[in-house]
Amino acid sequence: MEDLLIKLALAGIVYFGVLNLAGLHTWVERKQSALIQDRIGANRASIFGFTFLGLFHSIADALKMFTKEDIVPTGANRVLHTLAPMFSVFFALAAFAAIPFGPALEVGERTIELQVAKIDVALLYVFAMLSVGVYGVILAGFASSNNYAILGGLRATAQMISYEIALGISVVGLLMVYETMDLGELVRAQGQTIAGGWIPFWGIVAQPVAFIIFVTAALAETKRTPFDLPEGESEIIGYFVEYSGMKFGMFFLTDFLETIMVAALATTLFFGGWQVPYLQPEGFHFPWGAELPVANWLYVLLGVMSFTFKVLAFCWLFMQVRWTLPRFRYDQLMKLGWKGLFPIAVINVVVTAVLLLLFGEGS
Amino acid sequence: MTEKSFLTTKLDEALGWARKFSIFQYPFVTACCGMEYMATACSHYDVDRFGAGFPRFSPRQADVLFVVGTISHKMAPVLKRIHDQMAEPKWVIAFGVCTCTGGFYDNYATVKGIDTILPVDVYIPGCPPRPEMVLDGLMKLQDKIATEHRTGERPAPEPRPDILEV
Amino acid sequence: MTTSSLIESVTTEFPEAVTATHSFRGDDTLVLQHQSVLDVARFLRDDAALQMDFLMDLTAVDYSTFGKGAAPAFFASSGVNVRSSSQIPDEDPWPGPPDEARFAVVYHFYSSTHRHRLRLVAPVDESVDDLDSLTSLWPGADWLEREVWDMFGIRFRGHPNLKRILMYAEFEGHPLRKDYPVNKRQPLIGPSN
Amino acid sequence: MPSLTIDGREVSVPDGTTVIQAAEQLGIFIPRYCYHPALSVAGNCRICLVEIEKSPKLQIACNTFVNEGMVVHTGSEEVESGRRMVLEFLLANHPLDCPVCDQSGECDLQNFYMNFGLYNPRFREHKVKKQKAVQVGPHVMLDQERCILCSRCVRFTDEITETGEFGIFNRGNRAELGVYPGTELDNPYSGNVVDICPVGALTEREFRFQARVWYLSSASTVCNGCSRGCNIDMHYVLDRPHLNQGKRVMRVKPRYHGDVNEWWLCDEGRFGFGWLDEGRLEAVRGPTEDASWEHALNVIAKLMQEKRVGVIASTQLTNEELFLIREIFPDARVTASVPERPGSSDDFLIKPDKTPNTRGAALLGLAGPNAPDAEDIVDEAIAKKLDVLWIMGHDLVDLFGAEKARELSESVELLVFSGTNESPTAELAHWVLPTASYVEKDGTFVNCDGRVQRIGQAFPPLADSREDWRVLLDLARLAGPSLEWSSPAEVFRELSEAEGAFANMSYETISDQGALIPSAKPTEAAS
Amino acid sequence: MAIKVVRRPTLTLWEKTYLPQILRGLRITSGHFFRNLFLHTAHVFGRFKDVPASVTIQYPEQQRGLMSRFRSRHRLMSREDDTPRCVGCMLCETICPAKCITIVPDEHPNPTVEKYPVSFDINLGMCVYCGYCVEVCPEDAIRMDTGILDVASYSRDGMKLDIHQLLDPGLRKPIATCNLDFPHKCGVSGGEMKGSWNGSEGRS
Amino acid sequence: MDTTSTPDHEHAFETRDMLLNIGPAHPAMHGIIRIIAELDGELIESADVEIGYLHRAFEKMSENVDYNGVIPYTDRLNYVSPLINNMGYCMAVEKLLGITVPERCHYVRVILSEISRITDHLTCIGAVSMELGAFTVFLYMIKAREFLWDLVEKVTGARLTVTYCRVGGVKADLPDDFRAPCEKAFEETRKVIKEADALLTRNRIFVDRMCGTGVITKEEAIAYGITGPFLRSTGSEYDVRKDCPYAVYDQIDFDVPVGSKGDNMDRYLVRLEEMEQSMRIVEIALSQMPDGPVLVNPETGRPIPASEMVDLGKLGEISTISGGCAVTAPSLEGSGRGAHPFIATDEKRAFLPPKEDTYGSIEGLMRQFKLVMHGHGVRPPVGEVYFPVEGANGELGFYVVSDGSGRAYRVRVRPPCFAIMSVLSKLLVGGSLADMTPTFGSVNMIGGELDR
Repeated sequence: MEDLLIKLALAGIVYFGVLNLAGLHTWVERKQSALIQDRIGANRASIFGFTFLGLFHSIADALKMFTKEDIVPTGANRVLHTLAPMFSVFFALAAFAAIPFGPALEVGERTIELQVAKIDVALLYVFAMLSVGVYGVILAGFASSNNYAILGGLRATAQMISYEIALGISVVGLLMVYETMDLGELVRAQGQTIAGGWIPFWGIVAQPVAFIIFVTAALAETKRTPFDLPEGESEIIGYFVEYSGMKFGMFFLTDFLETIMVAALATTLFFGGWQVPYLQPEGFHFPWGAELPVANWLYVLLGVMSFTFKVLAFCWLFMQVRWTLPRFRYDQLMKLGWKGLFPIAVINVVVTAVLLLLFGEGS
Repeated sequence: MTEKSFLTTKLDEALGWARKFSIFQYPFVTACCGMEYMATACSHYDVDRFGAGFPRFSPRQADVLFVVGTISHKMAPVLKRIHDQMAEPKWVIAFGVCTCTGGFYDNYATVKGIDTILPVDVYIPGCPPRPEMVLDGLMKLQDKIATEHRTGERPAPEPRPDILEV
Repeated sequence: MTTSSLIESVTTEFPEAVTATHSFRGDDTLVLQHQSVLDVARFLRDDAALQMDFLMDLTAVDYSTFGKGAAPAFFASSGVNVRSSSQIPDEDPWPGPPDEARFAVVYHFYSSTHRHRLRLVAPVDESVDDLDSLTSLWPGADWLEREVWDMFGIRFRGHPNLKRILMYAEFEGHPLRKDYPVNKRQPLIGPSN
Repeated sequence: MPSLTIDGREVSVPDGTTVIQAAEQLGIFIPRYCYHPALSVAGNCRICLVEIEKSPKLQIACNTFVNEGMVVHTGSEEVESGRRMVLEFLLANHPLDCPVCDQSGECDLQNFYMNFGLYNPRFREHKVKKQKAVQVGPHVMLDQERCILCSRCVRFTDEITETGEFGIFNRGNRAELGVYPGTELDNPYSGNVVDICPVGALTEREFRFQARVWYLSSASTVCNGCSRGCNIDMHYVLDRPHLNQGKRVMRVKPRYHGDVNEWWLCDEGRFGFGWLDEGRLEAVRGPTEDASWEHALNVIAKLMQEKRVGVIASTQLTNEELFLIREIFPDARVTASVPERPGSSDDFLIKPDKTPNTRGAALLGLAGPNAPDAEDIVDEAIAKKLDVLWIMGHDLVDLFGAEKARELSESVELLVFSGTNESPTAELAHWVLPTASYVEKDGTFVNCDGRVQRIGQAFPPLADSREDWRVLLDLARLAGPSLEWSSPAEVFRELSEAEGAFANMSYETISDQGALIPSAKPTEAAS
Repeated sequence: MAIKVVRRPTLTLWEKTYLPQILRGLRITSGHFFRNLFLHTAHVFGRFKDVPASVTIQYPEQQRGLMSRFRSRHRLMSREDDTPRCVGCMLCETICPAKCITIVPDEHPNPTVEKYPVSFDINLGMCVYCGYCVEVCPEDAIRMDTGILDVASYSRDGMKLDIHQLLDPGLRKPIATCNLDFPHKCGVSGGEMKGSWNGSEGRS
Repeated sequence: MDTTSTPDHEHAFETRDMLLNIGPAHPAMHGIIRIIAELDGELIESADVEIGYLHRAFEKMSENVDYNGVIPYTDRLNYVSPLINNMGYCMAVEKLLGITVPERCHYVRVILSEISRITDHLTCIGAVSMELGAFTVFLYMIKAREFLWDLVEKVTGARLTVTYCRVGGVKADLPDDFRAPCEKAFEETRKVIKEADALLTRNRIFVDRMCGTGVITKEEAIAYGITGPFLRSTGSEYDVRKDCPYAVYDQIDFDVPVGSKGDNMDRYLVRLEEMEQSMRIVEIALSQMPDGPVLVNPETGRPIPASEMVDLGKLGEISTISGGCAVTAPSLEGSGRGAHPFIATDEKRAFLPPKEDTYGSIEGLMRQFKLVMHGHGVRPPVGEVYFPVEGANGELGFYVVSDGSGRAYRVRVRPPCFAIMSVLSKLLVGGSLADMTPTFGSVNMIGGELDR
């Protein structure tokens, strides 16, 4: 019973955080693009005279979309049309369950893992959720009975499937290095340091090439610029062309959720998750020998903050990329996926394997 | 005023507030006015400040139809169809004199003001209107949206020419 | 190539096709019988001395009300002729519109090698159906001829796709004809798809 | 017959011709202010300077008689500079009035200035102030500042109307035009001084500030005010309804016709066009609310075939329409002979017969001794010998008294009134058909001299009114074997074949000069 | 003749990996980002106020200066006694390509003025701001220098300006009674005359 | 958004080409053309281009207004570079009239039309990059355009629809303080161009999308009558400014950038370079143009408020005001008597008098009226002329026929993008759907000019 309550509480915290983050994300995106483009960005919505740098615009957006007329076009498959956005959001949210966002918290006797669902093969679970998410897009494209939507759906399908492979292979090396598929373990494993304690042994250090592949493929997974072909506005408007109101809002939300998801994954896999450099459960162990003991609650707090910060930083980076680059063309995208990322990822795995064989602990 | 109606009124007002500051526009750009539309949307005037920064190129997702530029007889059916495709609640802004009244293109090819085929909420005259005029029109639209929710009804339709059959 | 020789070389080649020439304000112009437009155009393009590789423009003029514009009321009573703004004469005055034909199809050619321009004028009537299309020589003539058809109702023989281009298919009449009132609107058509 | 050369072209003219007239024969226009072909030569404006070879100085063309072998240049540099000087003087004291002057747009000062004016003025002195906006008569306003003292108007009142109201007073730059004290420019031809004034000194009271002249469109037609049939230009504006309270016709100007009215027009004809836009019938009225042309014509056509019909046509109708009436109502009692009280007349232009086409009606047998009298027809109708009576434009109340008119409307089965304007008779009629006025339709009139003249359509009929000929043709189509005609021109062709008087005439041969009916003896010479 | 053949970029192998350009692009955009972020923050604390953080003009709180030649909404000039300078010469109505000006002139009792506009309406819904009316006015009666830019309206009629509004650019709404002491017939000013006349309005 | 042909579920297993109806309201179509494309997957198998959605009857309207009345309509032909249209039309009518304008006027026209050309290319490249997803570049470009528009506004009194040239001159002289803001605006523009260059030119995503797409050969381009940057990208060097120089282009030293392959990349690069050349032209023109009026000039006289001048003129007190210079409405700055000889032709029957003359002399007043009244105005002799200028998209020709009345009998525009558009369907076929955007973008279709 208590376990269930704790789980519920954890789930509450995670989803509250994630959804808010997604909401905030729309604001951040607007403001960030505004800063990049020498603009001001939304700043006029006010409640009782307060504008909070335009934060309320996101609330207005959400409120409005909830009350917007919902149109199902004639000729569309009503059930699938309604199901598609829910699919998208559901699986995007489900994936968050496996992400550990902080070190284990010790409350009295209990040790609470800061992770909604502790799954042994969490990585597989997350990837599975991400892959299933594509069905939302496909269904949306198919159910809309609109040529543009179909094109968008087709592009999304091909793109996601192609990049999933690179994505999957890119983390194989990581698994080989850390020898676990449990994300919690993976993060903990990244707590080690190398080079005499100077460098934390994060995924980025262990697998730099994999990181680049992962980020690229993950960006493609999330359909963000420069990989926003399924919704390439100036070409085909997007798979959600026939969606209005909150259904469209859900796709909108999914977009941001997936971005956060990918940021969280990248953090977890390559940037040590909630790890803070030189911070061990007992306290800081600086490479120059200094030590600073830290209480467990502070350790957990620092961990959660570190995780959040890293996720936000990735989100920022993704958006910065979005506002910098032009879009790929379909065949270039495929070429990049199959002829670029995929072989490199494979080679990376092989090289990792060889290196591990030569220098690994097991050898 | 009963408790309930007070609540619904408040809710309605909140909704009005939300709609006022979340304007997804469908820019139906055809002509010269598009240049000033760009200027309005870009850094110097930044229409995003008003919450109208997202141009949605699907009418389903748009709240406000910006009709920017001359509408010809050849184009009119397309415009009408897009207006029909938009989801409620929706508003229409006539941007530039060609859309307001037909402007000085009084000839066989042009429609004499889009209000002959659609209901128009705000007219922004000018050829093309300066971005300031556009922002002013946008604020007038925001006022209208808020008023609509405060008073509970859309302001009475403004007098306009008979709608032509399309 | 100088003006006179440019005109001359065409006139000597097609003595019976060319009905008049002038170069008002320096624009070399040949008035042709419309049957020979294709031949002359081919000659212009292929002749080594001319090499008119550009068909810059192709349009038409409806001369049916030329010089017949209603005199404003005040001239009728004052009886005073007002001089044109400019009396600056040209060595080669404009001979006036083609006499009988209602329309004149006007071609502008340019040679990028020799940098000279030439205008061909082919007077035609509504009923003419043996004015050859230039699409076989310049693919760019396709749209231009379609536009002339759309605006004036002049047909081009051998055009692959002579249909309206600027107006919609349901439009009746040809708006640039002088007898089409400028603001005569036709009923709006419904969505076509 | 001396022959001379003007601008390199040779011409032979009778003795006593002036250079300006000779040039006119060649189509060479020499500028003039004071010269007017109908008036004596004054030679005081000096704008008509021409260069005559072997003559030391420039000469005025209006007062130089031609000599054998004269060589005249009208456009040389010297001539232009001479004219430039003249203009400079004329403009020295001219007020800056173009914005408020009705003449701008048809002002010869502007026209000649633009052709060879001094663009950069040298004269920079104060201008002499004189009286502005003086009302010199019921129809004419005078602005003394704008006057260039050409004395055309003075000569007009002296020589044409011989009333002599105008005079030039004072001397030098104080000289000014005015009417003699105690007199008023109120002769029946006073409007003509406005026409002949080359600048904006004399303007029409009625037209004043109603519209700028460059908005006006012009249509040539024939005055319907009396049987003289003066040629006129109807000036109208259609596209600016905010002007002149929405009236279309702005003013009437005489059109030169050497044999009818020359350059002149009486005030009655000039200012009597108000009815064209005021008090017009605009819609068909009938016993039911939703009366329409179709309905009305059907009713009339039906009764026409079955019942005894009387038609009181009007001499305001064109020959074509009268002819159609005759053809369509072969068995009916038809007349255009309506006793009208004769109006004023004089020996210049004004005729006592105030309708334009009495002569035409007579030629077609609808008026004159052979035609029945309108009063008889009315009496027959009251006596129930007629079931249907169609009144075309006449006001029976005015002609026969209200009592009789009322009696008539009660006794006939169907009383149709067709006409342009509201009248007491229209109130009594069962069906009221709005018809077009004479400027809204095409056709011909025959004036008192037997001259067939075309009126020509200036603009389309007002509101729902229709041209009479169209109504008659529609009716014919409904009532019986269809007439194949569809326009006045076709009707006239038929008419010319049917009626000997009009033989060999067509709209082309009539053109703008009219055509004399061969049989018509010139009853009196046109003045 | 000077011909300059443009140099097409040939990408190096390193550039073909996308990365350098992505980094370079990120440098530029991040440059803008951080610069503006810094300046915005600094502005909050009142520093570097003279360096703008964005090019945005925050209309309506901030007004961008109009160039002196800029053609904005019209106004009618008035004489010392508040009557319009316009004498109804109708040159502006004549030259107006959009036909948005309608003037009804009438006789003025003062013979030195002679003529004045009974009504002077500008339909902003038609006006194309070409400035021809100002250029041709021989009386300096009409100008386009009010700087008024809030001309948007909820109706077609709202875009029509009558003589009162034109004389007093501050006046936004038509006033009910006439308080000008020149012989001004309030009855016919405004949009009354327009379109009421049969037959003139072409049906579209 | 407008779509056709719903997929037919019953025959879902047959392979069919998808008919995609792109436009007329489609974000990449700039609103006003429609491409009916047959798709095989992502490849375009056939494309049918339909235009005419912005047909506004320019040519018909031109026959119904007087010669100067056409100028506002020309503004709206190529609404991205209106000053070039103004210039082309006015020079065509001047040719018909047989008049010339002062040299300074030519320089002013050249300066402004080159500024217009820059704004046009900025918009074009901006739009292309936006459609390729590089939204930021677009915003930077429009930002730079805004600085240039400030210049335009400073000179002409309007940002976009300038109505600046007149038959026989220009509306107003350059303001005295033009040079400094011009330099400032160019500095900003160069900065933006540099940034855009850095963001795009060597970016492989961009290069891959631009290179080898929308290829056209020189011969083909010429056969289609294509001119301007589009033709120059194929290696042809035809530029009206060089080959048939007008105004003062023959006195200005500038380069004509040409490409080699005739693909989208070349067009992009040519436009980029042309902006630089245009700035160079403006700078040269500014330095070598003849001086304008001296402000403190005894000729121009003491300033008198315009209204006072009118009132005194009306009272006939000419001696009080003659020789004064009118303080006119601000929108008329730079067109006074002092500036007039520099910006307007000598021919008095073609150009409005300076305001001082209108207010202060009956001669000027009459000239003003004569030029405005219907049926008077500018009245060229009967005849026909064709006059080409180098528009932003290519040869912009005006063919004007006059019947000697106050209105043109026929005005024909040779719209440069008409020719380019006629080849578009050819360029699209065989490419992928995504290539449509850069190809179409590099055409720089301007609806007002295409459909007129």
